[in-house]
Amino acid sequence: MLSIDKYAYSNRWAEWSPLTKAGIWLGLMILAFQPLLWLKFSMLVCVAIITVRITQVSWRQYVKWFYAILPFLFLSILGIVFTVSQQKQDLLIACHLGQTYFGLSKTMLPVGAKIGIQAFSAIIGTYWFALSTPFTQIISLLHRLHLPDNLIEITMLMYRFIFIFIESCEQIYHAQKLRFGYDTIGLTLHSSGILAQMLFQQVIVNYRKMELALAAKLYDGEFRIS
Amino acid sequence: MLELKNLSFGYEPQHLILKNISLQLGNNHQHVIGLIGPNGSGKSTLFLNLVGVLRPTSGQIIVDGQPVKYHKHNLQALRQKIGIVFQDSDQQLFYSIVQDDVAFALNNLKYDTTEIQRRVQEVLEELDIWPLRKSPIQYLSGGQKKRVAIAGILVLQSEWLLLDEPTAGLDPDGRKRMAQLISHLVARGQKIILSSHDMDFMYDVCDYFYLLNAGQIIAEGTKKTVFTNQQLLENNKLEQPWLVKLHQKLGLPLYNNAQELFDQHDSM
Amino acid sequence: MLELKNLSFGYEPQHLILKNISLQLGNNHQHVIGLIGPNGSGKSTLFLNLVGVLRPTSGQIIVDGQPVKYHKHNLQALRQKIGIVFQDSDQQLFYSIVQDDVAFALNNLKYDTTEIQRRVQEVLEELDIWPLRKSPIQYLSGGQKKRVAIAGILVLQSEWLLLDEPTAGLDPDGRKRMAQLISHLVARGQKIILSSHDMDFMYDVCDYFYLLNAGQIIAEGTKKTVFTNQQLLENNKLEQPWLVKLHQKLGLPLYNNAQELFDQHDSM
Amino acid sequence: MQFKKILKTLLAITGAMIFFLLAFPTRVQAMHIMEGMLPPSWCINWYVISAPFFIYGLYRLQKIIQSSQKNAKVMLALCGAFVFVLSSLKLPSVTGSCSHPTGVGLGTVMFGPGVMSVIGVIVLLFQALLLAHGGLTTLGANEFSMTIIGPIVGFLVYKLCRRFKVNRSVSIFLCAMLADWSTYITTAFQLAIVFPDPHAGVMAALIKFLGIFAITQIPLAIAEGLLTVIVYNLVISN
Repeated sequence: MLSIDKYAYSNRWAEWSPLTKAGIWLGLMILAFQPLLWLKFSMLVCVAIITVRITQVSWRQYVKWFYAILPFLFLSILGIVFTVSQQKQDLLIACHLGQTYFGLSKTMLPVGAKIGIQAFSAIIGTYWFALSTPFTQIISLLHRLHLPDNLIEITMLMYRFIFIFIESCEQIYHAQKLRFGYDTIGLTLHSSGILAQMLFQQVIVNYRKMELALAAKLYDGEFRIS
Repeated sequence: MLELKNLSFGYEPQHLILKNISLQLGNNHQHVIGLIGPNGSGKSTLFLNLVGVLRPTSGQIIVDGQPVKYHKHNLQALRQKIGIVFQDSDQQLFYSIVQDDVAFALNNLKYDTTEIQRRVQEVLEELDIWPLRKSPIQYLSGGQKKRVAIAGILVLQSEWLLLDEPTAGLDPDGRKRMAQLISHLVARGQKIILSSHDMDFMYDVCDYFYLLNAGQIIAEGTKKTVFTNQQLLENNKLEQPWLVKLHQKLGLPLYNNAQELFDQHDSM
Repeated sequence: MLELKNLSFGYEPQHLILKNISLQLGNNHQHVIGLIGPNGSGKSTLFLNLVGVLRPTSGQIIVDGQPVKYHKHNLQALRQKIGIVFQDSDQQLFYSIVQDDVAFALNNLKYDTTEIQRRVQEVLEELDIWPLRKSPIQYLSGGQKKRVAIAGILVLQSEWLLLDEPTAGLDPDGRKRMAQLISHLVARGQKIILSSHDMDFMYDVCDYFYLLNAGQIIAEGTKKTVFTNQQLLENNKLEQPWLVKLHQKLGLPLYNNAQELFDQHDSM
Repeated sequence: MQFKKILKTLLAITGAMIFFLLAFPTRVQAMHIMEGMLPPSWCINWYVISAPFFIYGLYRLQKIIQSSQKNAKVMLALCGAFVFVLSSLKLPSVTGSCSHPTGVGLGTVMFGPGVMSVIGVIVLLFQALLLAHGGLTTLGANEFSMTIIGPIVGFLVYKLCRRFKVNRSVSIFLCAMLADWSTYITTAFQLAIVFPDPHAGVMAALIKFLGIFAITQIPLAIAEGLLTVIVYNLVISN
């Protein structure tokens, strides 16, 4: 499920210093936000190619990661360019309702396009960062940013525990599905409720077992992070 | 009959977990089919492909001559034909009371109440857990939970039953009772596919074997063919059951199970 | 030396899980002590009492002549003397990278960095997982996680090591490697207490046994005394290891482990 | 029994909404503002606006860790991991495609809004880096909508409902649903301020974005509300 995490550990730049990578990410963001369209565009293409090369992810899988966010991007841009006007000449593809016209705003279309390209290049930059930086390096980055220890410790533990929960989540989900628990919308809601409740029980079960392990490892209230 | 034709599967196409697997399950002489292989060899992935949770990257699964289709309706039919019980009972028991949980699948299929009650009673009696029907699941032992999980699938009366590591976490008594349960189910016509790391258990219980390693079927055959090949087992990080070791190293006859060996000796 | 004197334990005083247990662990001839008993007999509860996580309802635990006290300071000392590895690896690994997790206990004791590094390297090499030191834990196999969990306790260099079901979920190869690891640790002086449902494994590995059922010590003794008593084992829902069965039913000599039997035969 | 009636009505409404949505070919998702959508100045603004709440959350966290036993960190991290997994759960076919509950409602009921603002930020960080949802530059904006406004609204609604002696299940339903929904209303606001309509200004833009986000999220918010009630009742009954 968390395939990005796997690539982050196995890519060719995994060993690079996290500070360097954070610096490059910042640079990429600046490139994405600067005004020159051609520069955004060439950065987008270069970084995408680099990402695929260093992670050796298939292009198909790489494109798949965009599926989830494309509708949102599309809707947002639609929200930017769609408008109402009294004058037909302001609009592209205008249709009228009484005296007002609906359609795509001529002045906003370039803005929408610019935002689209900008968002795309920024996303590609962040994907590069996510795909090339193991999460343990992110933790050490947070440490260097001098964020509070409690926050970093909880982040680190959460990262470890997520994998435990995802595994049981998948197992429960499969078992429910194979017993027809997701066949209708009503059943889906009901089964999801049971799934969430069972996961919540695991919070308690895991906690009890971890308490014992912490005692055995002489835990004194602090998870040291180097 | 279940048939896999050149089945390959991988979450990403360049990393296949199952590689070009072809096999036929359910020929006449096969009642309990054993799937053996070291950790990470792809046994569970193969099971998930068989019940349609995972969709093969290439190749086909053919059930009774019909290729499996991945539409909702076809999958429903497939899952009534092939039931699966996973290793961890705790992740497949959804209600707090035994009989509610066993009825889950039938309720979802909208069977009528009397039929559900009838089937639940039948299965609970068959699995010897009728007295537990109103017990809270959290207080059951590992072996009892396992039985409830199996009951939850058996109510579907599916032709095939897949059991993933049925003896994991059981004590010697639970293990013995599991072997008895499997023979009982087979005797009344249930077809079973098993996977387990417990070679002695597998040797006792199964009558046909597939050896899986690194996503490929390395060998198949009766218990005698597969388990007498020591080199094969060692290469695949498996062990010989002790009955086979006795046969090969001490020159005893090859018995089908421990009972046979000791009966033989008692009668002498 | 560990001694339990009339130890009883129950979460509620009227429902005792351990009942008046007295035993001495660590006499000269005992290196690997096996604790056997059916599910729910109290093995894990006994372990938790031994490491001071649970406090006896009555009775005492005596370590090297000193009764255990339940102050923070004394408990810390106790847990440096007796390390415990639980059955589920996932719930005892807190860091994402192997070497960080193994160093955890030493960090808690505020050892200095070079000493920590030295000990971590030593233990990882001993357990044969040095190449994994920088691997993320979530992608390790069950057997590898188990080793990391053991390493996390071994760094404490405690005199005693308690292992709860060390072979649970391992494949035959993992099981074999676990047996080798235990003999290796014993050879270098580690005292170990084991609990497991795998009678063949226990018979192979342990040299002294306690049989626990319903919270009481039913029997104790060397492998020969405990395991040749078939009636005793059956009454307590346990099974005889196959080496013992061969001895009793087929009249073979009683070998200490499978290797011995087959070596004997090869040399004949 | 009255509650069951309400539940049935709600299910009917959900059904109607789903039908309505299926008529449109949009995929509805739990939506965060994506990387690159907001200009740098607004990214910083939202970080600054969210900061006091985050710091207050840290202060609450500190209190909890100090006051209860030393294992509180592990408990908080377990709960956080639970919220993350819940928020990455796909609820297939609730809206004809996939949706993700935010888990905010449940988190709020569990910890109160203070701690939720910290846990929420970590969840957002994980979503950005492990799931490729949301973004790092927009983390401040998403934090504001998802882990500040959402929980505060949810918390107030819950308190208000309890004050007026509303049935507990209904209170939880409203809490979770409105926590979810207000998150997306806030998102609409955040986009409207940055991208005003060329002809009618910010207000018109707000109406547009509300139309897009707030309305499409209604069924998801209702589903999340129902889910939270189911979970809550299951937890209570055990």
